[in-house]
Amino acid sequence: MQPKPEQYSFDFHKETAEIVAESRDELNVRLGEFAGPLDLLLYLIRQEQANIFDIPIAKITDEYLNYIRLMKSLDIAVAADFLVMAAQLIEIKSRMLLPRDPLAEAEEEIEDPRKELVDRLLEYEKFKAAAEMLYERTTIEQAVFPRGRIESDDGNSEISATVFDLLTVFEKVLSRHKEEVTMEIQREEISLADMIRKLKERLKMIGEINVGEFFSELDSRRELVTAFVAVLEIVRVENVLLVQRKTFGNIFLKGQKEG
Amino acid sequence: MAQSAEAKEQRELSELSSAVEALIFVADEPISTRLISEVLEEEKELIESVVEEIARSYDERDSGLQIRSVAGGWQIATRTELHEYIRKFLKTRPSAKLSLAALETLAVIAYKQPVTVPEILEIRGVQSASAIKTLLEKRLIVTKGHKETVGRPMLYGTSREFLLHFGLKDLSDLPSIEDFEDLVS
Amino acid sequence: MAQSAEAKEQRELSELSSAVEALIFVADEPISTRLISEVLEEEKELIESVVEEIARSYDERDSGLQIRSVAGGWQIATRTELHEYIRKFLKTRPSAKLSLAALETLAVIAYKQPVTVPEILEIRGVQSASAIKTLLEKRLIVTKGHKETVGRPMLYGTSREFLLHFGLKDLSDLPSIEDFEDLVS
Repeated sequence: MQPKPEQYSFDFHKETAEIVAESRDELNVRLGEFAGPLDLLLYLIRQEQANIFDIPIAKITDEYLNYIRLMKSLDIAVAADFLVMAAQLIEIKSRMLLPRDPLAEAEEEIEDPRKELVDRLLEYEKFKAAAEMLYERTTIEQAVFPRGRIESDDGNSEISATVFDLLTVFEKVLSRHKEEVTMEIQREEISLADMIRKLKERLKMIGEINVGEFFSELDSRRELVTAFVAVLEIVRVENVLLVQRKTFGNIFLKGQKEG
Repeated sequence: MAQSAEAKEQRELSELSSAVEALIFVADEPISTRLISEVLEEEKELIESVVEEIARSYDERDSGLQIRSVAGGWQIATRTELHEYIRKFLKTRPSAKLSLAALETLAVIAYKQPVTVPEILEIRGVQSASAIKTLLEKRLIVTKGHKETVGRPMLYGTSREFLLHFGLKDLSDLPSIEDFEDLVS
Repeated sequence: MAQSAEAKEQRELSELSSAVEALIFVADEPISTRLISEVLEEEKELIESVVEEIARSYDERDSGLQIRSVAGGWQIATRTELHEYIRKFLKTRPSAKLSLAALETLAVIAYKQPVTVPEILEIRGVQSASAIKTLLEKRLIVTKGHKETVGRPMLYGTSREFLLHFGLKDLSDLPSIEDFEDLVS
């Protein structure tokens, strides 16, 4: 839903937006530079050179809607917040058109339907100015450099963590753990029958199997148990021998010649 | 006698000053007056005045360096006007700046902290989720517990990293938000 | 006329001196005269004399720092006679900082407490003994009695220090993954 990429540099001193652009791409970028519906509204009001305390609401609403239409025609994802503002503008506009209640006292103060919007715009504009101040501070800060590395910095490649780091690290550990568990479960699905078949196939191919090596290929305990039972089973049922050539030496499974 | 005692004091002050300068240099982050005073076992007020004296001497002798107060501590850093030479040597370019959305969100958090996501939405008029994520990842903001209202939404505030990044002594170093009113209209 | 030209030269020399000092300061390794002269586009001989002048000025003003010639380059370092203060500082350096292993272990303890070493091993999939030792030393975790199972293993949980360090009122302040759900999308 976010219409703008989060990480490009932005020049506050450049004219924020212009509808007239040479190419589609350029227009795309410029439209995307509005930080939100309030930002767009402020821009339109300034374009009209209108007084913020007396916004020509019908005209501004039309222009705002034009803008939204333009964004849509260019396949720019219009954030829901822009549409909410459009609805609010239309509502204010229609309230402005309502005739005043003739029964109401002439002096009675009727709240201007635009008041709430103006208050929001004024409040928002302060933070927009604060954002500009922060932007300027970064520019200055980027011109200041700390000292290079010195010996006592060595072995200090540690992180100063925040609570957010704590949580993200925990999530990472958990997902790593989950992966391991699923991998284990998948491997464990090998049944006794499968294990016997595997042993027999390998015997047929290579004649004898180093039992120790075969066991070491297995990762989980359950798999080991299955393999162990399979070896016993194959010796009992099939024409296969367990051979140990010397004491404490390797044990081999060896297929016997038929008959 | 009196003269020699004075001389001794003089010598001690100059040694203290050297030690303070060395500590600020060695620290890999801004070092607070309190920490310096603990290490050197001297009054905080004395340390404070010694640091200021050193900072002044840096300015007076046209040093390429400056002592500045940032994020609640003291730091030696290069002077801004030399950045081109330094960039040329380090072969670095100014790092990517924050997006407009992220800067606005950060401004709201800085001035309204601790603040929740819905409160930020209310002021900016637009969802700030991805901006908040970016700011958390860059450690410019931190969580500040939950707000005790319906849904216990997360509260956000600025971090020490924020002060470092924008070269602020502390939060009170930020201009008042009301000061921006004059710029409006 | 002559005077103004001289003044200009004077200014340039002081700017050159600032730039040289700043370059030595930001370099990770001792920086050679040749490299400085390349960056600043000045004669090596001039750079050499400027560096020597800066080094002399450090000595004269009883600075805690010195310019040293080491490994074919120039370097700013603290004065040897101050090493005791510096060692003391480095020792007291508040190590709020953690290795990734320690951070992982701390995260598991924070979210799963009270928890035993075998349980941490089960979740992390690696031994955490040295990480636990570090965390105990930094007082970020404490023992919470024994678990009443075979072998009565030690239980660990986070400390008050932990809450302070991460700016949490209490453990319920620890964010859960749900708190950040809106940010992910």
